[in-house]
Amino acid sequence: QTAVDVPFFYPVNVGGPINKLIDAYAEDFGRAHAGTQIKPIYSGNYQETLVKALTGFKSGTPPVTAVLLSTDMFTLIDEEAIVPFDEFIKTDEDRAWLRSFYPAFLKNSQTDGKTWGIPFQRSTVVIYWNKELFKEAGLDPERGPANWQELREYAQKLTKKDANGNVTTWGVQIPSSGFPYWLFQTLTTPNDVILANDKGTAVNLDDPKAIEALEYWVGLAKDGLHPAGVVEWGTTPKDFFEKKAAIVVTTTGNLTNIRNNAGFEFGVGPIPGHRLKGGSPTGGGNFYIFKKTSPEQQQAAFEFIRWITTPERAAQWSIDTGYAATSQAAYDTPALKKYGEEFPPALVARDQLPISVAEFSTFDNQRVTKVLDDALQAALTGKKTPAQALQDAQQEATRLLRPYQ
Amino acid sequence: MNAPASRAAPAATRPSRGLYAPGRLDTTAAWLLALLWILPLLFAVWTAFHPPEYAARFDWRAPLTLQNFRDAWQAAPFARYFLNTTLLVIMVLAVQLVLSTLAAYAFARFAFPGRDLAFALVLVQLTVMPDLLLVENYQTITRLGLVDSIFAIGLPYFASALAIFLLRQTFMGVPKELVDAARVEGASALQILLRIYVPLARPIYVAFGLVSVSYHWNNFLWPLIVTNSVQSRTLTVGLQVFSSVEQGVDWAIISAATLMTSAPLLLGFLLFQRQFVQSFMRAGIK
Amino acid sequence: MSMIELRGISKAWGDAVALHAIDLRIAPASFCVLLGPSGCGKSTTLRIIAGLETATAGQVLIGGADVTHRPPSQRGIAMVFQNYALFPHLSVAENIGFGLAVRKTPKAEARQRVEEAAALLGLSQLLQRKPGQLSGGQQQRVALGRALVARASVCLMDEPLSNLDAQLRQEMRHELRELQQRLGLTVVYVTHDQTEAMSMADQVVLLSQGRIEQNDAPRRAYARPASLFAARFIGTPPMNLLRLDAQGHILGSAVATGAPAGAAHLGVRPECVRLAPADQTAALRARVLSFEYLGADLVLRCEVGSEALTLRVDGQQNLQVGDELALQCAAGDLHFFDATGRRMDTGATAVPATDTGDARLPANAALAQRAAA
Amino acid sequence: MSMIELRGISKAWGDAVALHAIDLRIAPASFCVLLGPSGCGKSTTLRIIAGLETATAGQVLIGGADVTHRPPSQRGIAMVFQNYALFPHLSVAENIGFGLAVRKTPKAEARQRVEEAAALLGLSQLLQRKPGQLSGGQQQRVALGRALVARASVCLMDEPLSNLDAQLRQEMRHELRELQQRLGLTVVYVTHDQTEAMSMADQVVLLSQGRIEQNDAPRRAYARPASLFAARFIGTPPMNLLRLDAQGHILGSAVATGAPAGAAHLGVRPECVRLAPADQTAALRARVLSFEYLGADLVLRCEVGSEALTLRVDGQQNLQVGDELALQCAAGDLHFFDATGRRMDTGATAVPATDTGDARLPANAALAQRAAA
Amino acid sequence: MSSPTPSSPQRTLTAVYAWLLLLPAMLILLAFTHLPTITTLIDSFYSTPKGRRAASWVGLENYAVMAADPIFWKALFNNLWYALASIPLSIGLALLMALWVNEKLIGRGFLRLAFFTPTVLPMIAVANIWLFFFTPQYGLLERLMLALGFGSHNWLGDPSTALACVILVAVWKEAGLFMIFYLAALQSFNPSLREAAAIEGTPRWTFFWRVQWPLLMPTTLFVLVNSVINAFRTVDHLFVLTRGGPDNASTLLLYRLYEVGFKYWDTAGAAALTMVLVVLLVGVTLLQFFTVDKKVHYQ
Ligand SMILES: Nc1ncnc2c1ncn2[C@@H]1O[C@H](COP(=O)(O)OP(=O)(O)OP(=O)(O)O)[C@@H](O)[C@H]1O
Ligand SMILES: Nc1ncnc2c1ncn2[C@@H]1O[C@H](COP(=O)(O)OP(=O)(O)OP(=O)(O)O)[C@@H](O)[C@H]1O
Ligand SMILES: [Mg+2]
Ligand SMILES: [Mg+2]
Repeated sequence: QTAVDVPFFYPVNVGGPINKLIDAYAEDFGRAHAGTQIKPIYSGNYQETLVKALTGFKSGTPPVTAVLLSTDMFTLIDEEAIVPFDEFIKTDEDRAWLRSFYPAFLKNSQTDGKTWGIPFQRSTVVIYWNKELFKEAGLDPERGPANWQELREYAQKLTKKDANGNVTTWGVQIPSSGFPYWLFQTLTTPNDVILANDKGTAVNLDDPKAIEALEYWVGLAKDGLHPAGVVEWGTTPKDFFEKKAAIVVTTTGNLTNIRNNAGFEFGVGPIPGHRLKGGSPTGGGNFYIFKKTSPEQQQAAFEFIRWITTPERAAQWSIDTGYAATSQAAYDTPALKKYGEEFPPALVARDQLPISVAEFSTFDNQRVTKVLDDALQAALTGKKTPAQALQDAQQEATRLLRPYQ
Repeated sequence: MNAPASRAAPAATRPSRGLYAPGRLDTTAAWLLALLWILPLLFAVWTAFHPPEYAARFDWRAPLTLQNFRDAWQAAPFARYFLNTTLLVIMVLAVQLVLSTLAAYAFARFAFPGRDLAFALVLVQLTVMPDLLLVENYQTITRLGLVDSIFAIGLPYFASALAIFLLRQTFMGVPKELVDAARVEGASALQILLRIYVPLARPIYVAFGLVSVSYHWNNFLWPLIVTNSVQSRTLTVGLQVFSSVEQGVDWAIISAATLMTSAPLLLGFLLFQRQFVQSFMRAGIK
Repeated sequence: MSMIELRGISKAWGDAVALHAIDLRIAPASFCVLLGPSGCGKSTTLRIIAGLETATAGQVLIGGADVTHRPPSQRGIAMVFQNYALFPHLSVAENIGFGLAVRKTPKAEARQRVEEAAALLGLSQLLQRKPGQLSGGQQQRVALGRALVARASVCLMDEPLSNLDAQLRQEMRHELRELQQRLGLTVVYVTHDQTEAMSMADQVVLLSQGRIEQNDAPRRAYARPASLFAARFIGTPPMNLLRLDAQGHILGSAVATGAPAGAAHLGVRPECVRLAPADQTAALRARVLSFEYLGADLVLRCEVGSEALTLRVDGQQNLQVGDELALQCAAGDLHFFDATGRRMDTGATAVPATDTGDARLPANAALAQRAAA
Repeated sequence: MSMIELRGISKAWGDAVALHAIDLRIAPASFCVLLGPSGCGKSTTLRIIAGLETATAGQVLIGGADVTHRPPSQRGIAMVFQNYALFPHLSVAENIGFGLAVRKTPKAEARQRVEEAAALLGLSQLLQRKPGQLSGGQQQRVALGRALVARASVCLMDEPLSNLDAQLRQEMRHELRELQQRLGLTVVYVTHDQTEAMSMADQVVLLSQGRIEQNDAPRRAYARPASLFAARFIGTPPMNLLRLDAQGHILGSAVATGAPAGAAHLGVRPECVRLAPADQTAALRARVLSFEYLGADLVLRCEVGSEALTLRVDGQQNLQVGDELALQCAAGDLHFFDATGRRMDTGATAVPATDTGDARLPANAALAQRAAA
Repeated sequence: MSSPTPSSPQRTLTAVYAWLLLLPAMLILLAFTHLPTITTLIDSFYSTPKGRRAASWVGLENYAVMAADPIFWKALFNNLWYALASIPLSIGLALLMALWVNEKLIGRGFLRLAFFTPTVLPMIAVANIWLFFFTPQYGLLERLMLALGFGSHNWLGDPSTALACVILVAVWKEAGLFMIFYLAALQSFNPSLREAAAIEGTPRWTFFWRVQWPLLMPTTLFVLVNSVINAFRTVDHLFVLTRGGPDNASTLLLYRLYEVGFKYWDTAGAAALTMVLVVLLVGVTLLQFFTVDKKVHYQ
């Protein structure tokens, strides 16, 4: 039997230790499956990994499998770069395995009745708050804001100014650089509006509820409770550590970082609700299997993916990295249960998952996303009113999506 | 450039002090600007040697630590990346110098049909840099079956229009008599190149080397795309590990990593500062 | 047999003709100087001999062999360039040994030959220096060393001294000439400095506009300039050339010169015009216009008729501008040229064709005697 | 009153002393040449006068005013640099007018002054050229023009002719000197070429190792060298310096010289040694070692005792190496120096301190007469 | 150049020899510059191939789409602003630095190092450090502004300042390299020129303006060409600092090209953009050579 090599593009994204974990998995798998060799290739962040994978694909040398953003699904389908998993899912066991993932995560992995990606390193957005500042402001440090109303009130109490009227601590901070659409979804989801259809062919950006959500966000900044302009994603945790922001909205992926570096007690809670009780977009990466590779390789990749997403491994992965586990079964493993008891914030993601939605994603994804991002930034920087911005974006996005309808 | 002809006036070595001597204002302004200029470096040094919580707080009593360097070092196989980068830089520079020398020599010394057209084609690369043609070049590299090798990172840069241009200028400035003298002595065309042109253009080689090394030491996108494995990754690609999207920026580690990766170049410049300046000086890029 | 022979060598760059069918023979172990003003074709001639330029027409023979189509390195020549063309990046030893290294002479032998040449030229102490650290004279000797070490019997030199200052130039003239004689070299030497030509040459080839104007031993060239051009070019201060009127008088004066019919110019060298003893009545009278003190000599510019006359007198003379002088001159020192500038030979001014004559003292004051007051 | 005066000017760079307390006065409208070998401090002195260097000690006075602490631009001087320091990007007119433009002279006036200067220097045709398109001599004149147009009465020149070829150098000497006299400039001129010094200077200041060796009119410097150094430095070919034994005989011979007690060297200029008439029995006998033909002159190197003697004779002499010559020399032409190299004055050799004496013809053959066979 | 005018067979030989010398470099250039450029040009007339949909001839449609795209125009104008601001700034500063470190200033070695350092630091890492500088409230720039009594400002998050910040980083990065070129030129000047000017009483500024500056023209041309190219090439810092935002306020052509090519996978659109960049750069360079070059050569 000839050995099967499975090049595996993996976005190193959370720093060094993770590639050691991945290497270990690859090795373990190789030991258990003689003749198959998983070759992890660390290829920068998500965007760079996609560039590498697609450039490779176009030149005839794609990876066999890769972890790429769940939102890249439509792009990859459009490029005809990936094969659906349905071909490999033959047994009932396989079907049960597929059903075990949280539906919120699968929303970004399935379209047109086919499964194109398998959730792996997934996250959602949560809020973090500084308990010390809560105490100083006379708020209950153990309870985060539950809805928009409370968020605004809390923020008012938490915002501090110096003698000159310069703000020294913002009440709340929602970053808006890089991928503002994702954080925007933390406002639209509780407001009961879904921005894109399942097929990825239509968007709903100018929905009054979406406009309302944006108005709320812009209003926070206008009222001096939230920094003006575009807020940098990369510095948001630091802003939190430096007590420049009392409440920050960011990914569960930041949990470990904040736990290690915050010099104070902090709370983690679900996204505040409005029309609905709450709700957040999911995010993060899925496994994909690429075309232009041999059937043996694809089969081997599939087995690897099945193997690595078993509840035990998913649980350990979640503990090691801070990512959300992808199935209820994983949260039910003793290891993760115990971890959840020791460190309850780790469970916030799980609790929020049932009401979570897919990350905004369409065909011609990046271009449509950029239209939305630009609109959001235009509104946040005061160049357009929220309504105007979103209406323009709706128009432009619709135009872009026309070929896919 | 034409060192032999420079019967430099004795006054050339004499600093005319007192004339337009920089005043106190100049000195102050120059120092202010210089401080401003290395502020990022100073900041990097500060954060690299202190625990992360002091990244934004400047407190003289902050404890010193090497932990950031340790963390940075462990975040990626930097030893290997150093090796790769060094190999890459040396290889690219070496090949660039050889190819550019040959080409510049052909341009400077021979009259042949198509010379001007060929030279114009070379100059095109001055403006149309390989960075613009990433996709096409990646396809070429794939077709050649070279993906994921240090060689592939360097290949598109092996012919440098800048080097050819500079060397051609220098070669044309070499006094004709030197070449005649060598011919009378029986030197062949290749010997003339190696024994006369090349040594005389040394300052240009050094100057170009500086530009090339700092460019390839820091080049990012292309190495990222053509490399897959630790065996061929370069330092900047390794550095990318730290600009995480998921987590915020950890300045302490990034600073440590920045210092670590640019230390060889900085040290090099510090040690050879005088030579560099003098080389450029004699290179007289004008 | 001649060591170097040029047969009908012409050279043109497009329309610009640099050399017009030059014929030249240079004897073995002789010192031949190509002399002439800037742009007359000296360097071109030399470079054609060296093989650095290809002649448009004609043949070059060296040592009897036709080398017209051989590259420079196969002509058995060595060359010293105007600004020495030392390789600035190589040490003195490496410069001298360059040709040996290029020709892959065994290391030990090359070292020995370099050291010999250095010793000969007094450069032994400087072998490790770079040209930039040498004085002009030392550089010159290195260039010479590079030529010598090749052991070529023909050495070509293109204005090798022109970059040196006066004092050094004088020293180097001696050294060069002595070396050439000691080693029995055939030297072809380009210069536009007639002093150099006079003091070093066995044979002076005076070029003008790509043609040979005169080709003679230095003394003969000095004593019998073949043309106005040669007369003007050789000698410092240059020969006085006084225009004559139809009667053979110096223009604007009544001074008769004994000129043959058709003479247009009278030439007389400054050092041949002497102050006549105060009592001599037949002396030529001239007024001092200006003078230049040169230590040993005083160069006077006087006026005779409408012509200027330069003469050289003892440096310790005390004279004022405006002084009236009485001058005299030997008949043998007068030269006449026709309207085309060609020399006219009169029986009286014939000098021996060879230079073996006895010391000749000026006997009669020809000019003064003929002068009609 | 002197135009320029240096009082106890010293200059040291760290430990290296370039000038040792120089005192110097230069008369208005005179041409002063600073002469000396390389590194003796000429340029340093000039640059201190210009204000381009600051003296370590001492005062500089120009036109009677103490300018020691004034910047160059306020000293009322102009300067011509060795390599001309022309601005390569400016035309000739702009180069000449540079200072005027800087000083905001009205355009019309500036133009006029530039044109005047150009006319004076024969540059009118070249005003629009760039320095790179000019010959060396023309560049030199532009540099001069730039100095002249400033109408400074003091003009400093640092080896302005050293980059020119011999012929051009000679022409420029004339031009410079004439211009200086016409405009009544005070010129301080640095050179290491004694011919230049002799031919141009009113006053020659001979420097050696940062000290003034001799400060005299050129004729006096030539006729009465103050030291061995001065004797060696001034004159081409240089003065013969023959060592004397304790008895005053030329070393290795029995030739008596009439030297005063304590004399260590006898100096005699080559042009002062003459061939004695063949019948003169008392002549000094010497053997010809070598000779150099210079057209007008022949320079002979002869042997007397263990000393070499150079002499200059008529160029048309025909002599062979090895010939025995009879020589003679006037007593007034002999110079004696003591063991420290200082000149020794004997009554016999005293010459008038001023140069107003009559033309002096050699009367007696001093050396030959005293020679004991 | 100095070779003798060769006869015909010799001439052929020379040509073969010369082309052999050129060959390796020309092959690389052809393979990685010229052929890709031509392919790009051809691609720009075809639609983007997607999966089964092969590329089809669309003529100038890609260009039309590009021209209709407001972000393209935004990027173009941003880039022009970027060039207009960064080129004079970096050249001016480089010149100033060179003039300073050409003199005997106290601590000249340190000054040279300080000015040169940014050139060798990897942009990808150093951009993060700059991010810290611009961070509102506790970033260094902010502290400075607060210390001086100004209010806090979101430098990178405000469309009116984002581009300026990006320009600042670019200037910081490249001024040091240009300084070296200027320094080299200044040091090769004949010191007598300065003395000659001093004797005329030339004020320092006049000396610079009338003498040094004109003599530096060739260097300036060289630096200018380089900085123009850099103005269209340096985008590394955008990836970290602003990603072209907010709302495209700081996007540049090459960054836009990257977006279109590697985010949208619209290779045809990217090809059209590439051609625009190529034409722009070649045009600007030629223009410079033809206009400035004439004034530059004084010899
Ligand atoms: N490569 C060339 N192309 C065209 N003309 C040339 C070339 N080389 C020399 N000439 C011309 O040929 C003539 C002779 O030049 P050559 O160099 O032999 O003069 P020269 O006697 O050596 O003068 P100089 O004393 O100035 O060196 C000149 O008129 C010169 O302009
Ligand atoms: N800047 C300096 N630093 C140290 N020593 C110097 C400096 N400038 C000149 N000197 C020394 O001062 C002495 C006199 O120098 P100066 O330039 O005046 O000589 P010079 O007579 O002009 O020589 P030359 O004929 O070679 O120009 C020399 O020994 C020289 O080495
Ligand atoms: Mg010549
Ligand atoms: Mg000097």
